[in-house]
Formats: sequence, C-alpha cells, structure tokens
Amino acid sequence: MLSHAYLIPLLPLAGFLVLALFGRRIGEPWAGWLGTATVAGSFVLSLVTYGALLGRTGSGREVTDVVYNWIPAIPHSGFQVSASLLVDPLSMTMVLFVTGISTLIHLYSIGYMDGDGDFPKFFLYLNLFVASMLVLVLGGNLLMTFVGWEGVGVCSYWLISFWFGRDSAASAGKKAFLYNRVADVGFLLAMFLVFERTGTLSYGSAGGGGFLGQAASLPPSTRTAVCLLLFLAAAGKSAQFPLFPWLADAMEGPTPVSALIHAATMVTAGVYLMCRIGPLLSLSHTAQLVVSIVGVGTAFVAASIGCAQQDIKKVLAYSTVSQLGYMFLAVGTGAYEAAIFLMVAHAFFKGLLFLGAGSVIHGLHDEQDLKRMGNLRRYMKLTFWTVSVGVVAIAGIPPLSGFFAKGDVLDNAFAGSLFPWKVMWAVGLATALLTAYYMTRLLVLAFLGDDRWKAVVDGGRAKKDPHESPWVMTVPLVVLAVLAVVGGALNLPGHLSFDPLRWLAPVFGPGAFEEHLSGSSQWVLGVVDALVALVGAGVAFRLWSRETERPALEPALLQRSWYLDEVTDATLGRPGQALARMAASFDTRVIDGAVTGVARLTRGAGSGLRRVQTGYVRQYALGITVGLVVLVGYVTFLAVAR
Amino acid sequence: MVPGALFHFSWLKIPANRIDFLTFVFSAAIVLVGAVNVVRQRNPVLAALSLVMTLFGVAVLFVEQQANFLAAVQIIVYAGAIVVLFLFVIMFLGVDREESISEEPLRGQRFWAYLLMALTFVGLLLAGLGSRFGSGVPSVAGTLNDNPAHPRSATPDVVVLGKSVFTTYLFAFEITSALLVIAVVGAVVLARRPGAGPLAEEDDDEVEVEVETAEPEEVST
Amino acid sequence: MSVPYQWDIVLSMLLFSIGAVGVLVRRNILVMFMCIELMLNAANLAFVSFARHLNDVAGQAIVFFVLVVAAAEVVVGLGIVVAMFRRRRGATADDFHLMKG
Amino acid sequence: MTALLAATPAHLTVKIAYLSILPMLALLGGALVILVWSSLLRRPLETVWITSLTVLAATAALVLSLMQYFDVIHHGAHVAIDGAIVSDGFSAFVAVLVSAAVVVAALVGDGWLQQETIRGPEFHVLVLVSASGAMVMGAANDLIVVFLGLEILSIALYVLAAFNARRRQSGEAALKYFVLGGFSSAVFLYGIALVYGSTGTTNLPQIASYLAQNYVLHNGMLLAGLALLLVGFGFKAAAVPFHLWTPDVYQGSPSPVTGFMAAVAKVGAFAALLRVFVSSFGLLRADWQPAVWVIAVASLLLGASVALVQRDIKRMLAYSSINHAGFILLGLQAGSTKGVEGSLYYLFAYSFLALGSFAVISVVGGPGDGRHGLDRYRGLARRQPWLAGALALFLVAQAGIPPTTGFWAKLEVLQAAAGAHSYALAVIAMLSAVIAGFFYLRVVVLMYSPAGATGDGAATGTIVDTVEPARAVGDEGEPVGVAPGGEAGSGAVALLEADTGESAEPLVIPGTTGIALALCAGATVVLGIYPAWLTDFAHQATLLFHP
Amino acid sequence: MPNDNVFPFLSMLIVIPAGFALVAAAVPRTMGERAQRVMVEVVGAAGMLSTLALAVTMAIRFKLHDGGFQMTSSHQWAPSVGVSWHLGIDGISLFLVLMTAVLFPLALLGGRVKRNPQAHVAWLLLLEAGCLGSFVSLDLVLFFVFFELTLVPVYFIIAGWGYAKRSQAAVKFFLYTFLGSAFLLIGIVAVAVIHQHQTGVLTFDLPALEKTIAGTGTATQILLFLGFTAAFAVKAPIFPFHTWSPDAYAESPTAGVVILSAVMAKLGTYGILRFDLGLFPRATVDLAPYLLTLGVVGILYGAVVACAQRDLKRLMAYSSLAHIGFIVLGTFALTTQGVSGGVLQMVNHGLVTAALFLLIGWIYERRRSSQTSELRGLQRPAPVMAAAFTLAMLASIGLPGLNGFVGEFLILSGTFLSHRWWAVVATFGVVVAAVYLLWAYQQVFHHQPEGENATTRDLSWREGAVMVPLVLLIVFLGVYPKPVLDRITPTIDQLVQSVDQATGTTQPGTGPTTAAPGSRP
Repeated sequence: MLSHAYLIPLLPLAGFLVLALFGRRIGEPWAGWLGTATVAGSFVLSLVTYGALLGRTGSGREVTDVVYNWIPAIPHSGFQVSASLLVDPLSMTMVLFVTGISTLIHLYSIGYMDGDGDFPKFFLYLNLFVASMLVLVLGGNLLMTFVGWEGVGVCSYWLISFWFGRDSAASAGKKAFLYNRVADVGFLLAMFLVFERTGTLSYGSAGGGGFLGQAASLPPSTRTAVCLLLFLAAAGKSAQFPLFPWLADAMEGPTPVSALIHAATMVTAGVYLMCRIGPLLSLSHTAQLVVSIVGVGTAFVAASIGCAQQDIKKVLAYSTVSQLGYMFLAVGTGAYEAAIFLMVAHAFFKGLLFLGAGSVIHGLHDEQDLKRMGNLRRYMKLTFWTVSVGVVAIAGIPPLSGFFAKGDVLDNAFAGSLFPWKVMWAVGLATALLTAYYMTRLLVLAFLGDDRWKAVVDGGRAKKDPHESPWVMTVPLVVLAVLAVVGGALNLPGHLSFDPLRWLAPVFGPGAFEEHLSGSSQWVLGVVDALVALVGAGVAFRLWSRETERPALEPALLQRSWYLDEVTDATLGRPGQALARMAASFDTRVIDGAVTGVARLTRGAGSGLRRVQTGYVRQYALGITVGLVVLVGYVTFLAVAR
Repeated sequence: MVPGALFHFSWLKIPANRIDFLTFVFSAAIVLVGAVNVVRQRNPVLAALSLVMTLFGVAVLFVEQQANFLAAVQIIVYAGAIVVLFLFVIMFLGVDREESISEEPLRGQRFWAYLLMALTFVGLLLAGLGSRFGSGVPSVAGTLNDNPAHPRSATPDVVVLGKSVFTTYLFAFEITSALLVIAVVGAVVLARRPGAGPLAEEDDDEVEVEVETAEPEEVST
Repeated sequence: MSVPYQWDIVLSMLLFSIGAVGVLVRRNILVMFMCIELMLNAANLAFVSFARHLNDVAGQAIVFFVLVVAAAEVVVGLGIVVAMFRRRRGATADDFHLMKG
Repeated sequence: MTALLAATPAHLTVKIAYLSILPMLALLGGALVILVWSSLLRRPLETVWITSLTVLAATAALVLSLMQYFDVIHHGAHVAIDGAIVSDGFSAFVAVLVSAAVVVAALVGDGWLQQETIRGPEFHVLVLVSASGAMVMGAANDLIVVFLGLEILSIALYVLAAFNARRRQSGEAALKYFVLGGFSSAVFLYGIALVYGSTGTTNLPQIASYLAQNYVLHNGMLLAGLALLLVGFGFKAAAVPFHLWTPDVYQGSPSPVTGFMAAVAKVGAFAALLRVFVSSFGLLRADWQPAVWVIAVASLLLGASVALVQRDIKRMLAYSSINHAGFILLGLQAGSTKGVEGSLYYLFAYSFLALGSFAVISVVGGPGDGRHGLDRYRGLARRQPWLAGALALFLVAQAGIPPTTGFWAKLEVLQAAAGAHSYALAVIAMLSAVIAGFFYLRVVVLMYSPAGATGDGAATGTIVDTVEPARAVGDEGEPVGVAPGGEAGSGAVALLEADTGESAEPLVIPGTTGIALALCAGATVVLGIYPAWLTDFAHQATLLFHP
Repeated sequence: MPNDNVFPFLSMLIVIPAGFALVAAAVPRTMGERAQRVMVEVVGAAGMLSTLALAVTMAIRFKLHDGGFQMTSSHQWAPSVGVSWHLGIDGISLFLVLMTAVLFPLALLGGRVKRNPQAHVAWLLLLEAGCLGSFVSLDLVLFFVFFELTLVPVYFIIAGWGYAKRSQAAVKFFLYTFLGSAFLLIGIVAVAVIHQHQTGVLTFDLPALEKTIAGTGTATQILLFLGFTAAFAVKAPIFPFHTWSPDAYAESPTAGVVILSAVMAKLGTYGILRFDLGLFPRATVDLAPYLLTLGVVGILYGAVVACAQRDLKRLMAYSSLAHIGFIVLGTFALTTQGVSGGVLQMVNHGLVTAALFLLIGWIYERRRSSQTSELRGLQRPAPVMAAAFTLAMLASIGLPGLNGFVGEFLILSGTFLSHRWWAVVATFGVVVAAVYLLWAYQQVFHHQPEGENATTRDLSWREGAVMVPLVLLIVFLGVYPKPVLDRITPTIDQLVQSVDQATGTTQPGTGPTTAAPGSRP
C-alpha cells in the first residue's frame, strides 16, 4: 500500500475537479457531502498507510514514490525534478492529523455554510486546499513542497475573500497572499542555493542521498543561509513576528476556514518544513538561535495582543500565532518531537475553540464582539462545555493535552546549556500565564455574566434567542473535545511504554536537550507550569466575571497589535504607491519625452533649414558659390599641404 | 608643408620679347576693363557694348595664341550674333532705362558675392598655378604647330582644327546638331502665346493650408 | 612668340571671377546672362592658352563647341526671358520668388 | 556619293561602330521624324499619334540598347568613333534605363497634354532629345562629349520646365533653372579646362592612364578641376549645397516634366559622375572621397528633415529626391565596382518610383496642374483606390520597406558603403531613411483616412469608420501580395461615407497614364520579389566598366 | 543544408497564410454584408486552422534528440545579392511556431471586428505569414524581410480598428520599430561584408556566417551586437525602448494586441537568441552583465509602473515588459538551464498574455471601457470570466502547477548559477508582479457590482471555446512540461556550448564540486 501514497492527495484533488465541473448542478447539501467523503476517504487511506508503515522498523520506514518525471534532466546543469512523494513517520503524522481535522471541519462546514449562495464553491476550494496541503506534506523534494506551499497560499486567498462582496474580505485575502508571496521569495532563494550547492532538491534522510545527506559536507555559511531563508518562508506561512498581521485579517473568511487553515493545518506548514530540514538545522547553531528567539518573541507579543482583543476570532487568531511561536521555540531547541506533539495537540484544541466560536457566531446570527455576548451558558449548553474543555486544554491546566505539550517545549528550553535558553524559558512561562489569562477572559465574557446580546438592537428588531447548533456542527465539537483531552497521552514523559511518537526518532535523530534533564527536575518544572496556568485562569476569572469594561487592561497599543500594520503601511505601503506613481510619470515624461523630443528636434531642424530656401535666384547662386568655395578651399588645402 | 614648395611662381618675370608683352598687357587691359564695365554699367546697353569690348580683347589674345580662326569666329559669332541678339532683346523689352546699382534688396548678398569669389580666385590661383608640371604631354588630338621653329610656315591652325573636328571630335560635332534643334524648338515653344485651355487656378500652396491632422506634430502624442 | 601661358590662365581666372560676381550681384536678368557669357569666355581663353602650351588641338576644338553651346543657351535663355516679361514689365531677377520654403 | 567618299584621304575617314550609338540615333531620329511629319501636314498632328511615335522610338532605342548590351557581353567593350563614345555594359545599362524612362514619361506627358489641351509635337521632341543627351552622358568617353551631353539634357529641360505657359510658377521655375544651370555649366566647363590643362587631354581613359603613369607631386590644378567638375555634377544631381534650385523647379514645372527630370536628369548626371570619378579619377579617390562623403551626409540629412515640414507634395518629393541623391552618393564614395553597382541599381529603382509618383501627382493635380497641397490627398483611397494604391506602393518603396525594389536598392548601397568601411555614413543614411519613412507614411495615412472626418483628432471614442485598403496595381493583374494596398480583388471601395468632405469631383485617370502607372508599379513589385535580374544586370554593367 | 525533400513544411507554413490572405481579400463584395462576413471568416479560419494543422504535423515529425536545424529547405532567391530562401527549424523556433499557429486562430475568433472584417482577416493572415516567416528563416535578409513585413499589417490593424488615439499610436509603433530595424539592416550588411572579406563569398546564410563572424575581434562584435540588439530591444520591449508599447497595446483592437504582445514580442527575444548568441559570442559574454541589468530593471520597473496604471491594457503592457525582462535574464545567464527557461517562458508568456488580453477585450466589448475605476464586482454577474481571468493571472504570477512557474523557476535558478545577485534581485520581482495583478483583479472582479457592472453577461459559447484551449495549454505545460523541455534543451545546450568554445569560458557546474558561486567571468 506504501507505493500508492499518491492516492491520498489525489482523492481530494478528484473531488475538486468534480466540484469544479459539476459543482453548481450538485447543489447545496450534496456538494458538501461529496467534499467530506473525499477527505474522509483519504483519511482512511492514510490510516492504512500508517499501519503499513508501522509494520516496518528503523530505516525501512522511509519510502519514496516517484509519480512521474516533472522537469526532465537539463543537460550540463543536471537539474532534474520528479513529482515524488516521501512517506515517512513525519509526513504520515502530518497526513493523519491533516486529513483527520479536515474531515471534521468539512462535516462542520456543511452546517455552517447552509443557505450560502456559493455553497458548492466553498467545498471546491476546501478540497483543493486539502489536496495542496497533502502534496506539501508528502512532497519528496523541496519543489514538490513548494507546489503544495503555493497551492495552500492560493486556496487561503480564495477562502479568505470568499465573501468578495465585502471590501474588507477582498483586501484581507489579497494581504494574506502578498505576505505569503514575500515569504516565498525566501523559499525560492533557498531552493536555488541548495541546488547550486548539492545538485539536487530531494530531501533524502540524514544519512541518505538527498541534500540533507550532504548537510554535513556543506560549508557552515551555506547551511545557515539555507536554514534562515527557509525560516523566512516558514515565518511568512506560519505568521511569525514581522509577517503575522495577515492572520488577524484572515479572520474575515468563514469560521471553518479559520479553523481549518488558520489554526490547524496551513499555519503549521512552516513548522513542518523546519522539522523536515531538522538534520540541516541542527548543524547550524546560529540558525537555531534565531528560530527560537523569533519563536518565543512572537509567542509573547501575540499573547499580549490577544489579551486586548474584542473580536472572539481575533483572540483565537493571536492565540494561534502565540502557540506557533512556541512550536518554533521547540524547533529552535532541537526538540522536533515536542514541536510536532504541540502542533497535533494544538490542532485539536484550537480547532475545537474555533468551531466553538463558529457555533457561537452562528447561534448569535453573525455577532463576533465579545462585549456583546454573555450568559450563553444557558442557551448553548454543549458548545459551552466543549469550549471550556478547549480553554482548559490551551491554558495548560493539567491533565489535558495542552499541559503536556507546552510542558515539553518549556522543559526543552530550560534544559538548554547557555544562558539565553533560560531567558527564553522565562519568557515562555510568562506567555503561558498570559495564554491562560486571555483564554479564560474569552470564556467568561462569552458564556458567563449577563445577557449583553439582548441589548443589541439590530435593525430595529431585537435579536432572537441564540439556539444550539445542529448536530452536524456539534458532533465535530465533541470529537475534538475528546481528542483535546486524550491528546496528552501521545507523548507522556519518560518511560511510559506506549509511545507512538517515539517512532519519529529515525526521522530526526538524536539531539533533543530533554534527555539530560533528571526526572525530578522534570516534575518540578511540570508543577511550576501547572501553577502558572491556574494563577492566570484565576486572575482572569476574578477580573472579568463581573466587570466587562476595563480600559486599563486593553490599551490601544495592544488593541492595534503594536501598530505593526501602520508601520508596514508607512514603510512599504504608501512609499510603494508613491514610487509607482513617480515611476509612471517618469516613464511617460522622461523616456517618452526623449522620443518625442527627438521627433520635435528633427522637425525644428527641418523648418530651420526650410528658411534657407528664400526663393531668390541670386541667393541660390550664392548657395552654389558657397559649395564652390568650400570645394576649392579643400582642394587648395590638399595641394598646399602636400 | 614646406613653404618653399608652396609658391614657385617662376613664371612671374617679365619676358624678354618686348612686343609680345605689350600686346598681352594691352589686350588684358581691354578684357578686364570690359568685364568690370559689364558688371558695373547701369545701362544694359552699355553693358552689352563693354561685353563686346571684352570679346575683342579675348580675340586679340586668341590671335596671339595662333588661334586665328577662333579669333575670327569669336568676333563674328560671339560679338556679331550673340551680343546683337542681346541688344535686340534689350531694345525689344524696353529694359534699357537706367537701373539703380547702389541699392541691394537681398541683405548680405553683395558682401558675400565679393568675398566668396575673391576666395575662389585666390584658391584657384594657389592650387592651379602653384603646380609646376604641365610639361609637354604627347598630344592626343593632334599637334597644333608641327613646325615650332618657323611658326609662320607651320600648317595654318584652321587646317589642323578642321581636321581634328572631323576626326577626333566627329561625334561631338554631330551632337551639336541636336543642341541646335532644341534651341530652335525651344524658341518656338517659348514664343507661343498662352492659348485657350484651363487657366490654372492660383496654386493653393500660396494660401498656407493648415493640414492639422497629418501635421507632423502627431508624432508627439 | 607670346607670354608664358600662366599669364593667360591668371587673366582667365580673373575674368571667370568677375563673371561670377556679376551673376551674383546684378539684378537685371540680361546682365546676368552676359556675365555667364563672360565666364564662358574665360573658359575659352583658358582652353586656348592650354592648347597653345600643350601644343594640342583639343583645346581649340573645345572652344569651337563651346561657342555652339553658348549660342544655343542664349537663344533659349532669352526666349524664357521674353516669355516671362510678356506678363510683367521691367521685372528683375528678385521679382521671381513665388516659390519658397 | 561614294566617289566623294573615296576622294577623301584615308586617314580622314573615321570608322564608326554604329551599334554603339544606335540607341541615341533612334531617339534623335524619332524626334526628327515627328518634327518633320507634323510640320508637313496641314492640320496639326493628333497628340495620340505623336505619343505612339515617341513610344515606338523609345522602345526601338530600348531594344537596340539591349542588343548593344548582349553584343558587349559577347565581344567585350570597345571605344567607338575615335574615342568619343564607349560601348560597354555601363553605357548599355544607362541606355536601357533612359529609354524605359522615356516610354513612361511620354505616356504620362500625353495624359497631361490632353488634359491641358496643348497641341503640337514640341513636348515629345524635347523629351526625346533630352533623353538622347542623357544617353550621351552615359556613354561619353571624353569630357567634351560629357559637357555636350549635359548641355543637350539641360537646355531641353529648361524649355520643358517652361512648357506650361499659363502657369506663372512654370516660367519662374524655368528661369531659375536656366540661370543656375548656365552658371553651374560655366563652372563645369572651367573645371574641364583645368583638367585639360593639367593632364593634357580630355579623353577619360587617357586621363586614367596618365594618372597611372606619372605620380604627380603638385596636382593642384587637376584637383581644382576636379572640384569644379564636382560642382557641376552636384548641381545636376541635386546634391546639397547645390540643391537650392530643386524644390522650386520640381514644384514649378509641369508634373510629367518633373517626373522626367527627377528620373532622367539624375541618371545622366550620376552616370557621368560615376564614370568620371570612379573610372578615370579612381586613383585620386583618397582626395575626392571626403568631399563626396560630406556632400552625401548633407544631402541625406537635409533632404529628409526639410521634407518633413513640407505641405506641398511636389516640394516634399523634391526634398526626398535630394535624400535619394545622398543614398546614391553613398555608392559613389565607396569608389569600388560594388559601389557603382549599388548606385546603378538605386538609379534604376528610383527612376521608376519618381516617374510613377509624379504620374499620380499629375493626375491628382487636376486641370491646370496647380493644386498639389497635401490636403488634396485626404481620403484619396476612397475616391480612387487604384491611384491611391499605386502612390502608396511608390511611397512605401521609397521608404525602403522590404519586398520592393526600394529595399534592395538601399541594401545594395549599404553593402557598398560597408565594403568601404564607411559605417558611420551607413548609420546616418539609415537614420535619414527612418525620418523619410515618417513623411512617406504620413501621405499614406492621409490617403487612407476617411475624407470627411479630420483623420483621428475629432474622432470620438467609437471606432471610426475606416477605409478598405485599395487594391495595389499589378500589371499582369497578378495580385500584389504585399503592397499596403492590401490584395487585388474586385471588392475595392469600402462603405462610402455619406458626407465626403470636399466635392469629390470625378478624378479620371487618362488611359496612357494608367499604362505608365502599371509599368512603374509592375517594375517596382516584380523586381522587388525577384531582384536577381536587376542585380545581375547592374553587376555585369560594372564588370565591363573599365574598357 | 540538404533540402527536406519529403514535403516543404516550412515553405508551406508561409505560403498557406499568405495565399489565404489573398483569397480573403479577393472575396467579392457584391454579395450581401452578412454573407460576405461569414465567407471571409470561413476563409480566415480555414487558412489559420490549416496552418495550425501543418504546424502540428511538423512538430510531430520533429526528431527529438537532434539539436541542429531540421526540415530545412534552401533555394536560390537572388544569388548576386547573396540572399537565399533558406528555412529551418530547431528547438528554439519549434514551439514559437506552434504557439503562433495556435494563437492566430484564437485571436481571429476572439477579436472579431464589426466593420470591414474582410480587410481585418486579410491583414491578420498576412501578419501570420510574416511572423512564421521570421521564426523559420535562416537567411539574415530573409529574416529582415519578414521582420519588416510584419510592420505593415500591424500598422493597418491598429490604425484601422483601434480606439481613440490609434493613428498616433500606430505611427509611433511603426517608426520606433522601423528605427530599430534600420540598425539591424546595417548590422546584417556589415556581417555579410566582413564574411565576404574573409571568405570571398557574399552570403547572408546564418550557419555560414556564424563560423566566420564568431571568430572576429571583440570590439567589432560588440558594435555589431549593439546594432542587432537595438532592433530586437525595440521589438520585444526591453527597458529603455518600451515607451511605444503602452500606447500600441492600449489603442489596438483585441486581435491586434493579442498578436502584438504574444507573438510579435517574441520576435525580439527570439532574434536575440538566434542571432546575438550565435554570431557574437564574445560580445554576448562581455555585455551579458549589462543586458542582465537591463532585464532585472525591466522586471522591477515594469512591475512598479504597472502598479500605477489605471487602464487594464496599459497595465498588461508593463506586465509584459516585466515578463520579457525575465526572458532576457534567462537568455543572458548563458547557462543551458537559464536559456531553456527563457525559451519555455517565451511560449508560456505568449499563452498567458493572449488569454488576459482576450478577456480584457471582451470586458471592453461589454462595458465599453477597460479603466479599473469604471469596472467593479464583475465576479458576481460573470463568474466563468472571473475564473478564467484568475487562472491566467495566477499563471502570470508564476503559481507552481501552471505554466508560468516552470519557465520562471528555470530562468531564476539558471541565472543563480552564473550571475547570483541578479537572480536574487529578480526573485523579488516575483512579489511585485503579484501586487499589481491582484490589485487589478480585486478592483475589477471583487466588491459589490452596481449599475452596468451588475448586468454584464458572462462568456458566450464562442468566447468560452476560445478560452478552453488556452486554459488547457496553461495547465498542461505547468503540470507536464517534459515533452517541451526535451525538445528545447538539446538545441540550447549546443548553442551555449558554441558560445563557451568561442569565448573560452565555461558554464558553472552544480553540486558540491563548485568552488566559488557564479564562476562565469
């Protein structure tokens, strides 16, 4: 079954084609079901492949399946790229959780998007997204990953600007795509450098044939350059420090989109990429340092912004950025398993939270402002319970998955030998505190307190009572809640026997810091993490359960996300337009002017010479005499000179 | 540029043979005075007469160069026929009244005319006579004087000229007939009164027609 | 028997220049024609003196043909002048500047 | 008669190789026959008869010159009539070209004469005799014969210029042409005198051998003579700075005469210029080449730039002929056989273009041959598609657009210039060609813009109604694949606009002019698609150039 | 070059369109307006489709691993002038011919004119003959004749059926290109004369000239190179010589602009590849840095100015300037990978701009304007058109999986190997390219449509039929470019090797062995 890995991405792609050609005819619900079926089918296929892979051991767990020869061998430079898929523990982990989460969210979308005019088109884009994500994850070489990379970028552009009637949605989509494009430059340059240095783009494994195999023999400067360039790409895709504003605006898209793309799958692509080039990354300490610093920095900044947001989806968006920061911290410390574990766990509870928020918004008929919700506990029982599970998980309160995943990351940071790792651990801890605070704030504002939504008079008539979402939306919530709780077991510390993630070792090899932490210090750290989470939650509960307006706690700096948007606009936006206008006028006036200038010059010369033609015979004779004198003069000069 | 080689006007010395020199000076004076008069004379008739004077001077020089026949032809054809024709036309058109020489409508025409022609003269002089060669080149069209020792007894120039016109230059001679045909036909055509037929409306290029669309400005968008 | 030929050539050059000046300066068309005749005579003089110097008959033959050409020219020239003067009395060369630019 | 002949002493009789002068005699004979015949009849001869006689004489001359050409090919070049005339490829080429030009000129003249109702044979006689003058210049082997040929050509043209007595410009043009012509031929004559004085002979091959034998230290007089000759030739060929007469004379004289003048006068002048400067004074190339270079550049640039601002089509074509003179000088200054070949090809191509263009102008000029403003050509394609197509073809060919003779001509001349490493001149030449391209294109645009609207200015956003590009004339009716007139075909006139701006008085093309147009257009296109014939002919002409 | 005696494919490629042009012109006007329009269009379509069929059969017969010229046919045309009717096709020109043969029928069907279709069809067929002739002729003068021959029809198409300021735009186009080709003519003549001095044979035959001219001194080669490149730089607008293209593209009718941008622009880049690299290797290597800089400037400048354009057509003009910049970049990288990418990108760019200009033309037909300010929210009433525009836009941006990406990637990676920093700067061009296209798409297709915008009808069956082949090609070339690259790379490898031998430089290798990056001198 391993050799048919191409079926996994092919199924959703087929779904996309069918919907593209007959989408409109299939119509409202069935298009949704078709979409969900294809994704579910590829989930089953990936389970089967996972099983087959489990059967093998050690290095046998890496199978490359060449589908067809994409770019033939270019003579002399030997550049040759084939459309190949790489099935190994890392990619299978990603495939499993991507197809899993997608199936749930497809199911959820059937409910969420009912009654929308472009219902089939939504699933069309979703299917294409899943196909591209699978290609990204299963890609056997950098170029295939890049194909998936751009594919998901375009799908996120389409899905964000799905309700293109709304100006904000259209420009948000464009903004997301442009940020991704800026990042892709890094990816392209990295690919060129890798090809130039190693002659191939295919990964191969630590010891094997691809460019990762030659990682050791590369000069350190190249290694750092490649890693940093790829990190630039990852930062763009996974919304890290300078490039994360697009994720907040991406909330313009429908909530399932936010859940699937901007929480669970696409944004994790960056982390996957960094993990994939792990062997190379771990050889370049400077790159590791940069990655972890940016990671932890983003985590803290995003968490701080999250505390001041009013829009429920914005809070979750910044929380995602913050959690991604954690993942990059883990990658930076070399704890790739921890990063993957946090990613999977995060996918569960963040997906749950987003879907929860979605059903809240659906219930309150498109109301997203926390300050206008409250006391939904009475009306949306199931949503309340599932969301609270998610909040507890993400806050890192034991025994849920968040505690273990985040704990792992912080432990690795603490274990780092040098001083900066300790600082990063402290910042990470502070971020954990903030996370617990703003998540509890969200829960309290949305579900507890009094019914602030009644006061909102929308268009003259009072709002109807919020109703619980239909089953097709609540089932995924429940499944995700269960997973969020159980997720922690995947990577229990220490010596517990059952540890499926241990099987990732062959991909990443040794090098995680955690091993040389003594068992006791791990327990101490765990207790510290738990305490921090409880304190954060408690403070938030006490502050926000009664009072809903606390300007001191929501300063403008944080609400405007550290004015990052204004800064980029001032540095790139406006000057860019000015440059364009200036270049355009330069083009028409100077270059074009030069051309018409020459034309006018010729005509001027013409009319000037025309005046020589006076019409008088004697002056013509004078003209001839001038010619005569010149020639005779020339001849005399010749005769005399010789 | 060796100045020495520049001017070898060795021929400037006064020739020994006194009479030849006198005749040359006399005829040169006639020629030059006549020429200047043609230009300066206000009355065209007097100008024509001074032209005759020049022609006479040139004829004398011809004789001195043993071109007796040419001298005669010069007087008869040139002075006799062509200048008479001039006089006839002057009288016929009645343009024989005084014509003011002093005012010159075309600005700078006079100044440039004198300057340029002076330059040409000097140029020709330097270029032309500066060169020393021009030695006895074997005559192609036949020698003029087959007995240099006794110029008088040599075959008369008429015979030699006659022979050359009808052998070497026979073709040229025949072609002049075409020239004369044109002259006659031309005279007839030009003398014809403009008959009936469509009078050409005034040519429209005097009226400055503004061709705006096809105007060259169109290049400059 | 006669002066060195260069004297004659200088004289002819002088005559040529005077003729040319005459054409440029005088406004009466007929006088311009006469000046052209002067230039032709200068050429004839040069031809004859070269013929004499080179002891070659070609020079004299050329003068013979130049005479014919001069005659034909004058006939046509005067014909044109007469044709033009029929329209307007006493025109000088400067009156003919209809076409310019 | 035979007795008389026998009596003359043996050394006096000159062996005359009749074949070498037969083409000229054919023309002169034709002229005389017409003259005598029309004077003998009581009532004056019909113009159509005179034209047919002229065409007959000209075609006879054409056939004879072709015979001469083939005779020369087989028996080699030889000097005839005691050194006055040379019968070689070069003279045969000139003869063929001149006689062909006469055929076209006579046809165009006929149309014009009937339009102006001018009776009498004089026009055709003068055309024939002046053409023979041009042939003489082409075949002259002696400076005297060159001078005589020049005078025959010029004097006839002075009279032809004055032919339209009713139009004041015609007289003025003739007068200007006469005065300046007289002045420059006097200078030319003095040049011959100086050359004669310094080399001792007027015979061209003799001069060449003289220069070959003795290296002349102080050749001041010879160079002065050369300079004066160049002035005379420059005037006739309308090169700058001796060009001042060209615009006025081209505009003033009747259109058929202008066409004839632009073609045949230029051919005669350049033929003699090429022979004198390249074959006899070839050794002095180092001296005269810079002068010719400067004249060529001046002609190229002035001709192109002033033509840009002209509003009268005849003056515009006058300046464009100065530009073309510059191109032909390009070939001359190369001083090589390739240069002569290029110049000859260019002359051949340009003659037909000039004759054709002025033929169209003479028709469009209307009665009185007066109105030649560019404005008259607006929307011509609508009223007269064939005429407009022909003129468009000639203009495009003069601009040098590929598949026409104009392009091959420029290519040949450029090859010559490149061969002589005068790349700068080639660049300047092509720059002037681009400027020229504009004012040729402007006329084509005018012809194809709709008569009513003012072209594009007033047109609002809607797509302005445009004109079906007229058919280009192909003489055997064979469609012309490439001419801007689009393809031959019966569907000629596009949707007629209701309000054709000016009164579209019926422009009728006289039959004879139509034939002439067909000949010129055919020559331009056929030789454009198969340039091999003409290039071989010009190539042969230069090989035999040095007898 | 032996004559391919089986069937003169290449000569027929030129003769068929020219012949049909005459037939189209000869269609009698007497029968009614409607019948005549139908008849003319049938003739037009027949002509172009038969040419397409011929081109396809020829492509099938094209032998795979043979880098040299195939299906050559050479006859004497004017021996004393040295011009011969010498045609041949190889990896470089094969796909350009195919692209031309595909695009002309689409342009004809897509850009129909209401008035006077007879002349329009006739001119288009003649233009096709000119373009195909230029791509397959191996004789310099023959190339020049076809190169100039394309000028006249385009002039008449723009002047005849263009928009408001069409005659000025047409004149400017004609003169600008004419000036460029004037220098080309001098270059051609000079090359032939130098060849004649060395070998005594006067010929304009490219293969023969290449042997002698490649050996001449660098100084002469640089002069000749500048002469040739002047004409090609004007034709494919390269940076400083592009000011005619916005006017020409904005003012010409749909069919005209499709051909002008898709096919005619490639005449320039093809010319550079075929003549400059072949004839003047030393000059190419010496001037490569300058040309690369022009290419990169073109990419960034074109994109930046495009951002400030309000008219869709002008925006596309500057976008083409940027894409041509990429092709120039690839050509002067002088690595097999870069140049092959350049050739592939020529075809890709042709297909993409053709699609975009057809769409813009149809938008103009519906809304009488191509100003972004007047168009809003078209995606609502015309989703299919929006989808097609999106696909073409994404291909133009270089989305992997579509044809734009493969060419662009090969160009950038190829240039990276030899001239590293030019490639780095050019890669940023990719971003700016996305900016103006997405901005334009959002302006025109997103937001709420009001007024006339809301009632624009979607693509008709005819327009859909025209778009389908383009869309299929765009996707196919993106997903499976192997057959195209297999035929291009052998010829390019031969060409780059010949440049290396003549100049003694070597292409930079890849893999761990490379010493310093970008070893090309």
